[in-house]
Amino acid sequence: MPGRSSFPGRSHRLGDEKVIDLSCDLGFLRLRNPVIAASGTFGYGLEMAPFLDLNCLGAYIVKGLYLQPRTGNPPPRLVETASGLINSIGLQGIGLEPFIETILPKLRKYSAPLIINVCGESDEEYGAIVERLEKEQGIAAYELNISCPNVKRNGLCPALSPEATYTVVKLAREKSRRPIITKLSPNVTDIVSIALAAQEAGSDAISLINTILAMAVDVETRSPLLANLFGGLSGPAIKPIALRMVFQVARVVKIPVIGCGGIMTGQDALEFLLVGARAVEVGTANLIDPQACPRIIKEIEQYCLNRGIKKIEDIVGSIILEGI
Amino acid sequence: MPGRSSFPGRSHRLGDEKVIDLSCDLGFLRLRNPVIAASGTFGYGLEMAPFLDLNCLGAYIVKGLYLQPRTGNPPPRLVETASGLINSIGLQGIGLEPFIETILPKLRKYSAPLIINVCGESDEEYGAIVERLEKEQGIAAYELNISCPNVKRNGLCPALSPEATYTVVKLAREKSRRPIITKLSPNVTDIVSIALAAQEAGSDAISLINTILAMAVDVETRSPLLANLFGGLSGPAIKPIALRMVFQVARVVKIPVIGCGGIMTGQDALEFLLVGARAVEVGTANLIDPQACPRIIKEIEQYCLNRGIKKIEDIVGSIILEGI
Amino acid sequence: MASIERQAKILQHKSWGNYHRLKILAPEIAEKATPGQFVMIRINETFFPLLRRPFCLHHCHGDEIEIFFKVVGQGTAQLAEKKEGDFLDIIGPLGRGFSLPEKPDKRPALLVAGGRGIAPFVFLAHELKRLGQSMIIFYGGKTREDLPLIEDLEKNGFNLRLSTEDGCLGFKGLITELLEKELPSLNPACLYVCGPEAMLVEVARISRTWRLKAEFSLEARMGCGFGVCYGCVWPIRQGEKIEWTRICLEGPVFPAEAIAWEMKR
Amino acid sequence: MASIERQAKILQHKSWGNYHRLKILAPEIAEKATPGQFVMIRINETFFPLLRRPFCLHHCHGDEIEIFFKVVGQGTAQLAEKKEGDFLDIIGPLGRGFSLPEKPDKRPALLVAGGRGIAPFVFLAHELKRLGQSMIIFYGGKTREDLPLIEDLEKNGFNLRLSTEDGCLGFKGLITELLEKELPSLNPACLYVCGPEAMLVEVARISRTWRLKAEFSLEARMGCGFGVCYGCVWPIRQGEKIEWTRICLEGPVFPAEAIAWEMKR
Ligand SMILES: Cc1cc2nc3c(=O)[nH]c(=O)nc-3n(C[C@H](O)[C@H](O)[C@H](O)COP(=O)(O)OP(=O)(O)OC[C@H]3O[C@@H](n4cnc5c(N)ncnc54)[C@H](O)[C@@H]3O)c2cc1C
Ligand SMILES: Cc1cc2nc3c(=O)[nH]c(=O)nc-3n(C[C@H](O)[C@H](O)[C@H](O)COP(=O)(O)OP(=O)(O)OC[C@H]3O[C@@H](n4cnc5c(N)ncnc54)[C@H](O)[C@@H]3O)c2cc1C
Ligand SMILES: Cc1cc2nc3c(=O)[nH]c(=O)nc-3n(C[C@H](O)[C@H](O)[C@H](O)COP(=O)(O)O)c2cc1C
Ligand SMILES: Cc1cc2nc3c(=O)[nH]c(=O)nc-3n(C[C@H](O)[C@H](O)[C@H](O)COP(=O)(O)O)c2cc1C
Ligand code: FES
Ligand code: FES
Repeated sequence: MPGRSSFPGRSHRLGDEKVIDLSCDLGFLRLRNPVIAASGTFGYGLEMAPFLDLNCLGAYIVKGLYLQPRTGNPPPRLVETASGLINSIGLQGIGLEPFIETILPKLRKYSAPLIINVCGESDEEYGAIVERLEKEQGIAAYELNISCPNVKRNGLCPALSPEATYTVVKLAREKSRRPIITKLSPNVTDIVSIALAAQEAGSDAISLINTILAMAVDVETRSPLLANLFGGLSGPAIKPIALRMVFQVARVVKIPVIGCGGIMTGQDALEFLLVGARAVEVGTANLIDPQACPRIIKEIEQYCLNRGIKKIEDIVGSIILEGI
Repeated sequence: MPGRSSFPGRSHRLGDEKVIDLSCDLGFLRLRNPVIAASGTFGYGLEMAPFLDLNCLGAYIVKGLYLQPRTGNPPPRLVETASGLINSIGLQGIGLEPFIETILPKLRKYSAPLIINVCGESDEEYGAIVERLEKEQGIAAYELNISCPNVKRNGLCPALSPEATYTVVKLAREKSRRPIITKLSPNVTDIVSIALAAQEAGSDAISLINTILAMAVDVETRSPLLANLFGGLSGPAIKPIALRMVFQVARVVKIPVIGCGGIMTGQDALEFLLVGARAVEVGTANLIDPQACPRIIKEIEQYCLNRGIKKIEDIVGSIILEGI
Repeated sequence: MASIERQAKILQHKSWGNYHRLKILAPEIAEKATPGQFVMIRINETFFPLLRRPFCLHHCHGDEIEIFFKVVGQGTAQLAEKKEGDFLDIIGPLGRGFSLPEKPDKRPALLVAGGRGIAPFVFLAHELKRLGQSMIIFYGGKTREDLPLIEDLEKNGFNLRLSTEDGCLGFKGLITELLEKELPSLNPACLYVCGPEAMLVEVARISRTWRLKAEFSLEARMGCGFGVCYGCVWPIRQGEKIEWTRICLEGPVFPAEAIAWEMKR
Repeated sequence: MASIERQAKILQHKSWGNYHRLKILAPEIAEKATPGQFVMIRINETFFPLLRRPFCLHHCHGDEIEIFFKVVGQGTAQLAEKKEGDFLDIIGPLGRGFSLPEKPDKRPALLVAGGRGIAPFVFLAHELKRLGQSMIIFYGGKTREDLPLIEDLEKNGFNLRLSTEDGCLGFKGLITELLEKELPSLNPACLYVCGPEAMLVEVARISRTWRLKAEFSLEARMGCGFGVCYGCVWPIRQGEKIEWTRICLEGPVFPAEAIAWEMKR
């Protein structure tokens, strides 16, 4: 198609006149497109630079960050399952200050919005990290990882109850002038109640889902396949569960919802947009194809082109529920 | 191997002397082997008779049964996902009396233990069904399906709270002299608390997991792929989640646990036994291969043969957790 | 009673663009099959796709069965990659097929096929021929490419009426339009119909109008194909009542008037 | 800096039982690769398996790379089915390879391979040869079948020491036993080692005892191969500290003394 830019940027020329607007409004932040690289599958961003232009992304989220350096779990940390991946990385990371000193300056060179995935061993730690980061430039938003099933708290992460979620989000909210995204865990009975608690506490957006608590066993050795016993399931296997939860949450909350879970293609991303997500996070797909995000952006664009859809925002929540 | 019976029955001759004991003790019931056909994937049993000898099974569980006939959900009722299947059958069924009149007499001809999957639109219905069935011969146990995500209760099935679980199990318990298996839903924050509630209410065993609430969307039509919007995810995709939950429950409850979720092979079944299940239920696999159950029995047997394991019960809960 | 053939060998693979025909060695299935019945084929041993796929018996002779299919998704795409000498795991024959005349009727039977709906009719046509029943095959598609079996059918001496929507071959328009146009002069014994849902709806109207006996071959997503999952239901009149009926077990062929179209979404 | 070759064509597929060697057209990777580096290969476009699989660069010349692998599971089994003319999606070269002598050492380098651990050594051996560095290849396996590359290596004039556990070829016993037996007379410049973990542990002991410089090529389950998932860690000494270190980025080759064996379970 002559005249059409192949760069997956904000808007695209169709033929001579038509233009596709892929930009997506999170209220607090306008993304050039709805594709965000998910935390923990994109390193600190820099590792991906050899493979793609970071600036083509809607945004990118770095590895979960604690105040202190963390050693993470012993290996084996990964196991493949049917259409899925279980990880128990245990949030290994360099800690806040080394991140600010050695990584952040390099990331400032990119124009794509940087989102920091904030972790905490205690409720207060979330506030402390946010407070410290407020002094730093070049951060677009925080994503509160209140839902990490890898950490050995026997599943007692804040994301499992509305009260704990409220507390943590509130603590971070009080320290932050920047937008806050709260990332929910799927390991709950009532995802909507958790989302409402985050909204109530002042979260600017909700992202979901994080991984699903899972395990795998080796019948040869009769041992667990992860040294940490449990890990988090991600990948295509969980997409139908993620999609259901995003649908449930997006119908009820007033703040924007970012969908995540098993997105491998533009079509998968569109499914999340259809059920009400304003943007999506792409996780496991980055591991398999470091150029998954730009490919997905292109595929979304192609879908719009084929159907004469001019604005990606026209897709958001446009699922047809007649007769249901 | 000469002299070895190929019939997957109670025990198997190895060479001349060794015998593998596949039988499995549920306390209230001794199964000839640990493989049970799961409810909803085996019809009323009779439909499977052309394909396999029902008597080779550890047991079989018929389709969920309500007091009244049920029309079920409109189609489409099925959608395939990555390594998974979402169904929203909606528990279509002929109802209790027609079952007793037309099906049960035919099932009495088989020696394999028959388990009735009991459903209820109200708590009391579980009791009512059990009470009526007590008058009938040829039933080995009841499995209380308190966890059906298909029925349009907005997820408010008893299986979602320990209190409701306790109530339902107790009601059924009071009406029954036969063993009761309570089948749990995975759509909860704390599966262990639900299992303990069932145990407390007098359940003789726990089975888990039922399907995981899920949805799928067609980006071509922009509509849900299931007429019922939501359905239950089953198949290999959910195995790592099921395995984790069975492990969690089996460590805590005193009553036997029956594992279920994504079992396609003998190896899958063995994984569930290793983490503490005394028996397993095979669901979706029956749809793909109506001879899945006998094949799985054989594969379990072969595993034991290869390793000189004489009793399948030696496998149960034998996962090695050293260093974890 | 269905059989499972675990190692059914592909003897021939013929293709016309998106359409494919496999000739398969499956003696147990071939022996028992009647026209309108179907088989469930395991595409491969992975979970991609997870479920078997249903296909009509396109033809049956001796130890061999044939299927005829169009590539529409991942399962059929993979099946289209299979080569002569490859093996398939097949369950069949399944379901209830078309009802055959007890003795030949002088009036012709009309076989109405839309696109890949031709699949069950080669088997049926040969069987009707064997029974001495005359017939005319109405065979329509969007364009020439959707009618790959014309030559074959002609070679076998079948009487064809063709239509394409773009008019590049035969009548220009829908096959149902051609059917309605020709009906007055044909005085048929009955209709056998297989094709997309919109076509079935239209033929249902026509058969009501003309008070013709018609049998439809239905399709639905199938979880099992042998009646245990209740995934494949259509709304079927059973006496006074309309019930969600498993088409894998009670069908896939139903009399036109049994289908409760008002319940379809 | 790694490249992604989306359509790398398989030029040759040679197999010896469970062992396979693919020659692949991948000019961008071939240009940049050094011995000990690896590639990540997408087995197919399904999710079965989901992740790519890592393989050492077995050889590199001109526009071509080679991999040498053993079938151990579903991914390698599928790779073994690939035919000449098929295409693969490959990322590489990845990681840090072996350190090469700046100028030839008179003493020989010893390349110690267990089974499929021979994989990186053909590339390395050619490179050492080019640099004028003499070497001896210690190549051991359970039995004859595990040493399929002997003829090839001999044809290329490499100096081999062979062992099999069953004694059907070469020294009877483990390759580490043969190494320790011959060490006194060899006075090597250094060891390059690749093989199963138990073998590495043993060579680590030997290299400590004899105060030899040794480099190990490590393996781990890899989620990505390019440093973003932190799935592939080994316990590596970094100064005073031991850190879980990504072997895909900082390795897969490490000096023997850097590996903190006491942390391995
Ligand atoms: C009894 C029966 C007999 C059939 N006989 C034939 C035949 O002889 N030749 C032939 O080409 N096809 C036949 N079909 C349809 C065939 O089974 C589907 O085309 C096939 O299952 C699609 O699989 P897929 O993986 O390629 O497509 P998928 O990727 O599963 O789906 C691709 C598209 O096809 C639609 N689709 C898939 N399966 C069905 C279905 N069962 N019914 C209606 N739409 C579906 C989906 O909604 C989707 O839009 C028959 C179906 C039934 C139920
Ligand atoms: C840097 C690197 C280079 C490698 N180079 C080669 C090579 O040149 N030739 C070669 O044959 N193999 C090589 N391997 C190992 C190879 O990647 C695995 O054998 C392969 O990924 C197995 O895939 P699969 O799907 O066949 O097995 P799976 O079904 O995934 O697993 C089968 C068995 O192999 C084990 N296994 C799988 N992957 C690994 C791994 N990465 N490390 C250790 N054990 C594993 C599993 O635990 C399991 O017991 C290399 C691995 C790494 C990390
Ligand atoms: C290896 C790995 C590491 C992850 N680390 C984090 C993390 O640090 N913080 C976080 O919020 N989520 C983390 N996740 C979860 C992902 O961001 C994402 O929510 C999840 O994997 C589901 O999406 P996917 O199916 O697209 O991968 C991690 C996932 C994987 C696979
Ligand atoms: C088509 C279908 C129908 C089902 N119907 C029932 C049911 O009636 N009662 C019930 O307790 N579980 C029902 N289930 C759940 C299964 O028994 C099983 O718990 C679940 O599918 C997970 O196991 P699997 O992955 O082996 O299929 C149904 C599952 C499927 C796929
Ligand atoms: S396809 Fe399972 S009942 Fe018809
Ligand atoms: S494999 Fe992902 S970081 Fe090494």
